Amino acid sequence: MSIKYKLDAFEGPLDLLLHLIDKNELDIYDIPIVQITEQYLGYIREMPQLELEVTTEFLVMAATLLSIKSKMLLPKPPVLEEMSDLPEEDPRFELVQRLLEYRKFKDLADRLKDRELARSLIFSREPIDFNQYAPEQVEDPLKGLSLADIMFTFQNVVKRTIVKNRVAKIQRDERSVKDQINKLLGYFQKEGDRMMFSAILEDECERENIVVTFLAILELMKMRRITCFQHELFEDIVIQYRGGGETVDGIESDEINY
Amino acid sequence: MESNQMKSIIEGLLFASGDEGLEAKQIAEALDVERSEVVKHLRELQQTYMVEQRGMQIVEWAGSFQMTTIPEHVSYFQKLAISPTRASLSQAALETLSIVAYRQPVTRADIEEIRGVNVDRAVHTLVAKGLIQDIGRADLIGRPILYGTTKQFLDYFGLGSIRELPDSSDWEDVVKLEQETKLLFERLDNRQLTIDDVNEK
Amino acid sequence: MESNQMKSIIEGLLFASGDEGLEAKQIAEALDVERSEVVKHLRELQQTYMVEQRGMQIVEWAGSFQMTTIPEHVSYFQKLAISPTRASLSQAALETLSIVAYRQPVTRADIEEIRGVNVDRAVHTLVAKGLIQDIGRADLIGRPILYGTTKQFLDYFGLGSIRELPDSSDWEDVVKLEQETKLLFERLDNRQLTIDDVNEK
Repeated sequence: MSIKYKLDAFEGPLDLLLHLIDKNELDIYDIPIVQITEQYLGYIREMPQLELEVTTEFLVMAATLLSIKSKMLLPKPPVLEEMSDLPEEDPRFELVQRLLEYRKFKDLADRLKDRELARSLIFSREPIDFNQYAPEQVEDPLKGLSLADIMFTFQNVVKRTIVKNRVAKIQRDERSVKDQINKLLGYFQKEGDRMMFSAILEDECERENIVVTFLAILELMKMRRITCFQHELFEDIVIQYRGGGETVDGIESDEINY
Repeated sequence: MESNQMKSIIEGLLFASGDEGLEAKQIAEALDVERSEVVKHLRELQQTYMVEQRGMQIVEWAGSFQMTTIPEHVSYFQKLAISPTRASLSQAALETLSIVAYRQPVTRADIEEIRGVNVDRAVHTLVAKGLIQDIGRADLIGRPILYGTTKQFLDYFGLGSIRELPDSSDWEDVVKLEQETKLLFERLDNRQLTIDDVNEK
Repeated sequence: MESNQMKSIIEGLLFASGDEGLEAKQIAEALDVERSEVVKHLRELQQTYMVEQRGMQIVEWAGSFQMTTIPEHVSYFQKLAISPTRASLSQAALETLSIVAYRQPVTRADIEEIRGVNVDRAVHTLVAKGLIQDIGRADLIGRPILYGTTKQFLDYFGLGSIRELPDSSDWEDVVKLEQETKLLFERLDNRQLTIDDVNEK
């Protein structure tokens, strides 16, 4: 059995840890962290290239385990009395809480699975067509709906689909925010201290450019180079230049260089 | 098999088989008993339903046995049909309708791909309500039905043609824009963190 | 109206409504009687069906009464190919769903914290299947969506109300859960009519 297959069988790092605890018949309240970390890392090391996100989730837990392990190695204060539960200072405390919580929901998920099975054995029948009994004046099935409802419903459905199919697509920036800031500062020098947002966008119909322009304005606001006003929601934004020269050099330039 | 148990199973089969009904032979095969025995039980069930004034009846029609409603209950079905608690269009139907409106002509499979769930029922409802209709066949394997909206749909919204629907491509763009903006803002967020760090020092 | 007659009509209405089911309130309106009277008759019918070993049963799911098949008969339905098949939920979906069910209202981040993995896909699947839904926004940065279970969730697992969830009786936060659920149901208004039952008790 390949390791990939093995990891696919787990719902995540917590699931893998619970599996290791069960397999080794360990006490969840007193996990031998050295042993468990070793076994856990064994799985991770042989992990083939899974999806980046999945890999990250398993690696974050590996880091957590290693950090706990190193804390466990620090000298401990003398134990005053026997304690059954882990004291909060124990480096394992938080992890154990998470494991217990996750295990609880895993059990509940099993219960739901049983119910799902039981329910799947029962079914009913298609209802009769009640419309045939509706009086002569058949109420229009579209009553109460507007075109906007149709449109928004479609929008939501499409949105769901797009989110489902979304692959992280990041286009190469055609223009950097820094360039745009400099361009805007140039405008103020030439056209005066006050400009409308819509006027700036007149030749910026590309979606990417609109967003870059907007980011540039936000950066300029943060640098206190401009102030923005808007009388009402969706009204045009008035941009007031506050002075300070035509270029942005010096300390800020690194932060806006994107 | 005990007689009572067999009657109970036959009753359940009739209930679940819906409008198509079942032939005595089919039931006999499922129960692995003689057809004559099944017929005997069916007759007894018919009798019991009548004598005990059950809410359904068992009818024999074209060789099939069916469990159906009772004509005397029609006035109550009418009340349910106009009951305000009966939503005229379910969410599933509304979503399906919107997809047909904007993407027509579409096949059932197209709709399922967008909604991610089986849409047989919703399509059936919309056809029954006269909001969408069969407008041809797709040039694909199996020649699936293509659906489009009906005149009733246009009339209700006072549209001359489907081209008068609010432009959906605008909306799809808005959705895409939202997502891209989000990505950019995520980048901006990261930048802001470093700026704050710098300022603090 | 005579009691026997009323029972017969209720039986007929349940049969006719099939898997849509009917709320006691809807039946009461159709019959023009008190809701409590309908509930009384429904309970008696449930009892009779059991005692007389009928081929169907009357269940109460998500506040609606439904006439359904009996689980013991499933093998006969399979032989006749009249039992619908449905895909079962993945482990990821079930874990996510159990967190939403017991902790609602919850954000995506809450679920991720417990499961320790990204839950985008599981949440999307559950929303698409109509088992969970957006029930508001959390008062947090970014105003994240709060999720709760739907009426369809109760139907999918054959639950009368959220209180019938497995283990919920010895659930530590059961009181809190009930209060939140009640609030949730009030917000969802018509869609979750089990609130009637809650109020009644």
